[in-house]
Amino acid sequence: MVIRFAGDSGDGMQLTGTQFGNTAAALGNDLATLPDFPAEIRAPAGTLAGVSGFQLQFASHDVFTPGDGPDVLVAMNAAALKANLPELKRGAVVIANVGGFDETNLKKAGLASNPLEDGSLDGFKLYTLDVTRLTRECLKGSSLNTRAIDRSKNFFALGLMYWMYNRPMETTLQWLRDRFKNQPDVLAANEKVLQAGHAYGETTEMFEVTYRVPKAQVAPGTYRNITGNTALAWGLIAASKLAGIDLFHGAYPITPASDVLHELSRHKAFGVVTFQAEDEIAGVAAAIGAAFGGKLAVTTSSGPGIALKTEAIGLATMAELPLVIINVQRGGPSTGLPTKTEQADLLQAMFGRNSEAPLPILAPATPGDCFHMAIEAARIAIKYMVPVFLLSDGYLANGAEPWPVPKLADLPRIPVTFRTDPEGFSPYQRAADTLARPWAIPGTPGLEHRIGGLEKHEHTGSVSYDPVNHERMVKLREAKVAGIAADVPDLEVNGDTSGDLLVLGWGSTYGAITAAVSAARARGLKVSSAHLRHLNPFPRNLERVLRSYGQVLIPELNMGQLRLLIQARFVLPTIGLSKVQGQPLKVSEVLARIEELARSH
Amino acid sequence: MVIRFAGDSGDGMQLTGTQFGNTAAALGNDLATLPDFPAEIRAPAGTLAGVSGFQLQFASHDVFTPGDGPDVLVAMNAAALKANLPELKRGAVVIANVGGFDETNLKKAGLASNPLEDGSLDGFKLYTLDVTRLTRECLKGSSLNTRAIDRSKNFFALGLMYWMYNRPMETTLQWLRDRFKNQPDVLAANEKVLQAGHAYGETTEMFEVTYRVPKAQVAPGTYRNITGNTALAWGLIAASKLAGIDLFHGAYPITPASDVLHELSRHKAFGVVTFQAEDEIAGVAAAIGAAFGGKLAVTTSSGPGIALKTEAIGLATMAELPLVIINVQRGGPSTGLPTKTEQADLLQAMFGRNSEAPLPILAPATPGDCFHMAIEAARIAIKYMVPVFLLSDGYLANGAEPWPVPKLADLPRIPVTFRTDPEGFSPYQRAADTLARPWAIPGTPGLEHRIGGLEKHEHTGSVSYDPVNHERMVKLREAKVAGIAADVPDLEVNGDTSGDLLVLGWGSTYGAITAAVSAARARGLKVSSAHLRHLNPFPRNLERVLRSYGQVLIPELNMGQLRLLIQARFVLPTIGLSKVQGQPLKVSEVLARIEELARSH
Amino acid sequence: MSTDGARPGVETMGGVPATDAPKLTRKDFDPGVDVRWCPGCGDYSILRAVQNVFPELGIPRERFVVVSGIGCSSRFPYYMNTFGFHTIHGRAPAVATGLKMSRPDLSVWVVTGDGDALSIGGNHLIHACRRNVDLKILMFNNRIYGLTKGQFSPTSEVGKKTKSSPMGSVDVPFNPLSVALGAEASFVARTVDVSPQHLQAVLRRAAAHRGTAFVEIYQNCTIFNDGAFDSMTEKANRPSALLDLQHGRPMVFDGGTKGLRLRGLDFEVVTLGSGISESDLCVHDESAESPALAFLLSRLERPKFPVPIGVLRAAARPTFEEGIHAQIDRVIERGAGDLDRLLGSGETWTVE
Amino acid sequence: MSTDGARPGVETMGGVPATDAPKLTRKDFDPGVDVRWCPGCGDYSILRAVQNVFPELGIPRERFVVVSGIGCSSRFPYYMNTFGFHTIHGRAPAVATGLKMSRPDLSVWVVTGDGDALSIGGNHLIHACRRNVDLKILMFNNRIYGLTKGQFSPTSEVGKKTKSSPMGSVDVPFNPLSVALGAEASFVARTVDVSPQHLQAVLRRAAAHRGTAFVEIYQNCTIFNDGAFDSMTEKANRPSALLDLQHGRPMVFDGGTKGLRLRGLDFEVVTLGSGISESDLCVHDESAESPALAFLLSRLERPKFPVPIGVLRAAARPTFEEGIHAQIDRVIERGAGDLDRLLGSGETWTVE
Ligand SMILES: Cc1ncc(C[n+]2csc(CCOP(=O)(O)OP(=O)(O)O)c2C)c(N)n1
Ligand SMILES: Cc1ncc(C[n+]2csc(CCOP(=O)(O)OP(=O)(O)O)c2C)c(N)n1
Ligand code: SF4
Ligand code: SF4
Ligand SMILES: [Mg+2]
Ligand SMILES: [Mg+2]
Repeated sequence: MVIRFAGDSGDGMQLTGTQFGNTAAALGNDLATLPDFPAEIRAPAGTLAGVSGFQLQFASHDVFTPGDGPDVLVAMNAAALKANLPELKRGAVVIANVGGFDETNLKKAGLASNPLEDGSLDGFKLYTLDVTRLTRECLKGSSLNTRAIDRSKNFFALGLMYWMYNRPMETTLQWLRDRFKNQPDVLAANEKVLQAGHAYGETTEMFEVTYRVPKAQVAPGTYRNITGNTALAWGLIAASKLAGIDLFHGAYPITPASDVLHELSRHKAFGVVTFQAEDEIAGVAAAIGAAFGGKLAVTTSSGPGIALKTEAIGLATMAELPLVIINVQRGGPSTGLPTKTEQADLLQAMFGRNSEAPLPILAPATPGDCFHMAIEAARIAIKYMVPVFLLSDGYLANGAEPWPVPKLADLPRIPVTFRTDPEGFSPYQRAADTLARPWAIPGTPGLEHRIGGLEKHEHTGSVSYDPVNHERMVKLREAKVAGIAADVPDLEVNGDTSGDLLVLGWGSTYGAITAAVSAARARGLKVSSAHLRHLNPFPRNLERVLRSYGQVLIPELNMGQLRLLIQARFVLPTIGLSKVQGQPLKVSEVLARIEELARSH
Repeated sequence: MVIRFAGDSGDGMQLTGTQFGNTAAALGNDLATLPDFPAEIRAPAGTLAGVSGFQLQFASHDVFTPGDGPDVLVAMNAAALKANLPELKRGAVVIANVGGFDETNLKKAGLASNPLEDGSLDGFKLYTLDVTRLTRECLKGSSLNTRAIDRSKNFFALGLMYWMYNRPMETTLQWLRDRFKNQPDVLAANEKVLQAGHAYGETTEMFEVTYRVPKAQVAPGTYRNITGNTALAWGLIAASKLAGIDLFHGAYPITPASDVLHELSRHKAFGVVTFQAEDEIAGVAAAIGAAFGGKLAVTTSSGPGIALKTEAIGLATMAELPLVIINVQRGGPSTGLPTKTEQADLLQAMFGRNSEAPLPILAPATPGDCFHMAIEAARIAIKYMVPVFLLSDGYLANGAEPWPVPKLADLPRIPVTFRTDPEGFSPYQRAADTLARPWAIPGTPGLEHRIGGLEKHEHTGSVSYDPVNHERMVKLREAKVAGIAADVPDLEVNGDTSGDLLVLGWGSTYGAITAAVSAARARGLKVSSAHLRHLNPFPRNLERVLRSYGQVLIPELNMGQLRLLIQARFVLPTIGLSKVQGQPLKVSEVLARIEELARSH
Repeated sequence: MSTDGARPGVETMGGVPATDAPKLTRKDFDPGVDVRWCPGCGDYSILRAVQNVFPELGIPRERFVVVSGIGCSSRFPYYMNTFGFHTIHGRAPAVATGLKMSRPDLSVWVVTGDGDALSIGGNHLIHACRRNVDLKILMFNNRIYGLTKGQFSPTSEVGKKTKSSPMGSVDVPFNPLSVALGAEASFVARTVDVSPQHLQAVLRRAAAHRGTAFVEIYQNCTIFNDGAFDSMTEKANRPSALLDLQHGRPMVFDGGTKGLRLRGLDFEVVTLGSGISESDLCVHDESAESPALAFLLSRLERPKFPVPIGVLRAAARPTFEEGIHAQIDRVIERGAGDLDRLLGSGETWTVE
Repeated sequence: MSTDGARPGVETMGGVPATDAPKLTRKDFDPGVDVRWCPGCGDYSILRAVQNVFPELGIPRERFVVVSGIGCSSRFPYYMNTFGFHTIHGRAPAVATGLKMSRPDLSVWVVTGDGDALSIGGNHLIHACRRNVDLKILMFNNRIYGLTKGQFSPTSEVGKKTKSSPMGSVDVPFNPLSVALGAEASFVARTVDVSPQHLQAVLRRAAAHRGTAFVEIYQNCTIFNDGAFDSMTEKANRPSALLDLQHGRPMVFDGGTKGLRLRGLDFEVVTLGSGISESDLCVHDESAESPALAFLLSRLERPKFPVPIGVLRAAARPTFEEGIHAQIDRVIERGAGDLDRLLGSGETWTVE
């Protein structure tokens, strides 16, 4: 069941959606959510640019995505309806607030006639009610002014949806009581409106159906909703705990990565040092300084900011210092579509530095996975003394999913050894297994040494212009990164381990791909899927997996970047499915392509 | 015939080599030269770090490289001998200045015993003479002080080599007269020493052989020696003339690209504006501003500086402005080996920007080719309204070759059309053939418009967050670059158009590959070679060429970057030959690999 | 059309040739698109002021270029019916430098925010100032990052609580005018969004200056830093809180009842009357060769002092692009470049 | 070993805890490698001075870190037997900021050139100054790009002929001390390579300061800008060309025969005797809250004035890292973070 709340930026749609999601989750449904808000801070009210939406899918079975198009659309005004109409499933339910469809609203939305009346909604199930007026009436005599009253109309819609889906209102009522404990008027008003919405559903005979979505089969345990950016921040804090060293975060604000900085800066209790630098270069440079000093050093940004960091990342590669670089990818190129999602920085992460500067690349698959991949990135960075790229994106960053809350005790420690023994110390003498050089931090007597960006002698680390040494160092740096493959879990296949088609993905397309493949398998197609969380080096079994299927389809939110790497590496033809619209991948898009391939087979 | 002059940085080896080359060239030999000097400004005299060398190959047939190892080494001191010994061909002639092999010299060179005496040179043909003493004697009574006298000892060596190779001294004498016209003492001294060196060869009976290298079969015309960096600068000036618009050059000094800035700043007579910016970002940003203003805009740098420019290059991609970006590649990663050569920034040029930001990439094959490729880069940038990457490297930059001097009249014009008609103007309306948007420069009445880094509407160019428009624009930008293939000459094959092996190269490895393939063909192997000067898009016939051979070998001064692109694009297995030593490729290295492949075939 | 500045002869506005083309009006500079700032944002009044001043300058519309970086403020070019370039974060002064160097005939305006100009773009700003490129740099100072939703900026006060500084920021802010003066700026001024008359007067002065004109504009961000300047810019506070500098005039404020006197290198606030007259006050000299007075003025802060607005410094100095083009012109006068001559220069040889 | 600054109790040098470990000597700081600067380069004497001063500071050798950018000067760390980081061009202050923020127990020195610090690295420099990170920034000013073989730098004089400015550069140079002062620097000093005593004294003062200490060192580049400072630093010229500032003392030079007097905001050179005594002279106050005096001093140039050397400004201000760690300490005092509590905070639900 996919519901989308849509209204003006000021209409509180994000809040409404979040509340509905929390209630569904608390009842044991599986769910996924997707907020979608305008690029402008305050876009003009009532216009298309100002439309804010929140979509969620919840079900009694595994939910992998927030859903392709809504089954139910709640449209608070004309612009919200217009903006969302193209996405609506045929036959979907539209609940429209007629109070948002007056002359002015229509004009602001650029509509010549009223879609509620002109037949635009033929083929959909339309319910109209005047939420604005109903809310005002409900609060007649309240001490609040009209603006404040109007602001609570989203709770009317929420109450109505709770009725429709047989959800209890306790979670939201409790939230209201916490939130407005110092504003009794507002609390009372919102409670009243919420209940009025519910009652409206119950008493009018307008709606023929209500829905019952039973609990999902989820593993027992404690759950919470978490967004990707929060999960990244918490994962970094966890990694710092697990490694027993403090976290240093150097960053410059940029959408959609800023929230990682915001979240981390709230957690000084964990000894986290956040540094809002003067620019991205200073952010990564400071992190490199902190890494030299023995801290868990992290820098976060998005496309344009990552571009600025590339010279310094090269330094970290040469200095062989542990560093976690997080790119919360957004639409590009250049400033592009700052608030939209995309997966188009993979090749930048691989190759966006001068000369041969390989480094490990990881990508989380879901919002909750961001937590674990942040820890994994830190683990690899420290164990191998290497900068590590972690590629999230705008969809993971702001999307949420129910997430089994892990316990610190269950998470694996990250061993950290600072070199202390001056005997036989040499800054570039490598461990035999990992090829990591020692982490020899300032303050350690007898380990005084110099590092830098010039090529170094293989063992001593002193500057060397020797041709053969240079080639050895280039190969050593490559071998070190390649060797991490032995420390990376094998790629798991969802479905049979051989067949007609493998759908290979990475990053935030996990949900859409998994759901589509499950659906295709249910229809009898010999399709499996696999999802890469380690993009460099690839898991060791990747080639074997790829060669076990007749064809390989690689859906990506770019023009075929993983595809390029796979074809180059394995000299193996693949089929691409590129979507570059600033929007997440849809289940139906993947499914359609799978079926098409099956037919032409 | 390969000669290497080697001595201390202060010994004037660069000058000596250049003079010998000019003389050989003037006599109609084909030749190629390679200077090699220390990274330090003034490395300590007499040490290995201070060795400066100049190698040249000249012959009566086509010369493609400065040669793998010298046939004749002139070593002015112990360090110079030690540094060059590993490169020497078996049986080569060594002419050593014993004056540079005293105790102090040996110690500074880190030699325990004297290689002239300890058997180190068994297997070589050693001639010793005390150039230092001979020079001093020759100038006894001169008004110059000892330091100045010692400084002219390179002319003694040069005179000797002129005798040995039967070269007339007129070119050098003329040069001396020009150079020292205001220092008659120095002129007289140098002339005298040069002639003394020549006489020494003639009168002593030390040398059994002299050599005669007849004229090469070169096309008639006027020739000069030219280095890659000078050729780049002159090519840019020529492009500005051919386009009829002024040149704007924004750059920040960096080895080995600075000389392009230096050369351009000398040519204000052509209306060239050079801007030594505060950093590389300002350099490229200013060039973008100049491109917006209607100038032929260029920025030049090397690896670390290019890394800093990537965000701004993304802006140029989005703004669709003509811009030539020249990367004179050097050894990396990070600061790396600043004075050494490498070809490892190809993938950075391809992918080193956030999101999908394709742009054309060109690479000159020889120093002289830098001139023509600079014009080609400007042509494509202007015709397609696109930033263009041109990849030179340290070897091309400082290496020289005889170059047929072109005439302006023979060079193709570059048509420039500034939009002037406001009727129906829209900044992103594309030409049907090139997909180029109009160049509508400030100052043109009625064309006022805004551009920027946010995604734009397909036609109007105004900001658009529309998902489908975004995908269209991503594809349009890609199609525009891909479409340039139709405007790129087909790849030419050196040798038969099919066979067992194709050796595919790009950039400065041209000489080594061509010479090796010619040699292999002379030995009866079915080998051909082809050299890419357009790396994105590839020439249209590339795939057909590749598939016409049993195997494809791709030698590169990197870990296999072109190889990666070829394999990804054509899903075609290739064989790599990687050399990452900060040194140019050798003919023998390519030949050895060709023969190995032939044997295992 | 020609891309060369028709330098000689024509009357100029700043470094740009003016014309006697038909008079333009405010409407000519309004592209008629939706303006997307928040309701009540101070950027609106600055937009209006610029649209009012441009038509007065005698420069044809097509010779104006507005270049910006990234930020709420940097959306400005979209709302001006001139040539415009919304570049990347912090780089507008560099893009504008290249444009002005190659096109001295254009009137180039840079619009930037406190983060864009002083955080990521600090280096380009100070280099533009020292070079004295003929750019008009309008820095909208709202002491916050607006576009990225409210982090502290390099002009935010110590202790500022934002999403990225929940316990208050520790960073000591820049004084933007001190930064510009320390970087050899030839023109430095300050004005406020809420005073259209003053704003327009300062814009006119910036336009008339030859060289980099750095203008700090206090700008209210209603969403993330509302009221940041109220203590100075609210109508009732202005007389006592702002001191409007006038060249050659004693520094008086609060309706002429108070003034600034110099004691050594320190200013002090004095009340006029009771033995103190205007002749005791410090007299403003915006064109002093030394930036000392301007620097001292830039340090004055509330509540101890009134905050000076108006032109702190306007010193004559050759512009960068003049210097560049003078060299080129000098060489070309001796003979324009001949490509064939260049290619054939030095040692050549001929093979027959 | 612990990575936390042992802040309380211990006597400190600047912000760094000092010890009574065995006395170190100059030799302890010499790594015994070949030094690769050109013969006669001014960098040698600066190296010697630093190697002389470090052992005096009472800081154990392993707590020193020398961080540099790229340039001849930036090779410095290789020649110091301490921890060292030769980073990338212009970014040393940023790398050092991260290091010092996370390791307040270290004594962090930045070595940089005029190009490294003021051209590509200008932004990081000014932000370090305003934040007052406890870094000792030694800028070797040779008014040229040495390593890249002699282009003009942002401190080269107008008209400088170099490979990239064959007709003379057009750029107006920065005054490095003015830049630092305009950027709120709490410590600003100048010294010269050829005067080891003065150099060492200034280094000691920089070491003792808490916060960003910006030190400009005139440094002769024998190859590309030989003699740039001879008019000031040649032995014979020093008395009349340099004014050695002393806190609380009148500004005298030329063997005590001349001095500086303030007239309004302008300095003037006066000859002592004949009615003018030391009491008429300006008295140096390096610790004034206002940077005004230091700024005025930074403007003094040859030939009209002697060039001031010594400490222009040394004002007390909390350091950035103190502020950052005070917040963390304050929170941790109320209870260290509990990860399980964090992960389980807010709304959760349990599936049985
Ligand atoms: C390279 C890069 N880094 C970061 C950002 C994100 N960003 C956009 S605007 C901005 C700051 C805006 O603040 P300010 O310049 O004060 O402008 P305002 O919005 O307040 O007018 C930031 C950090 C970006 N777009 N590009
Ligand atoms: C990103 C980058 N740009 C440019 C360079 C080239 N480069 C190295 S040092 C330098 C300037 C050196 O001048 P300065 O800082 O004054 O140091 P000096 O050599 O004079 O001591 C330049 C331009 C580089 N290494 N990296
Ligand atoms: S966020 Fe602030 S600065 Fe930005 S438009 Fe809104 S009010 Fe203006
Ligand atoms: S080039 Fe100049 S600064 Fe560099 S080492 Fe030589 S003398 Fe010193
Ligand atoms: Mg701001
Ligand atoms: Mg320098």
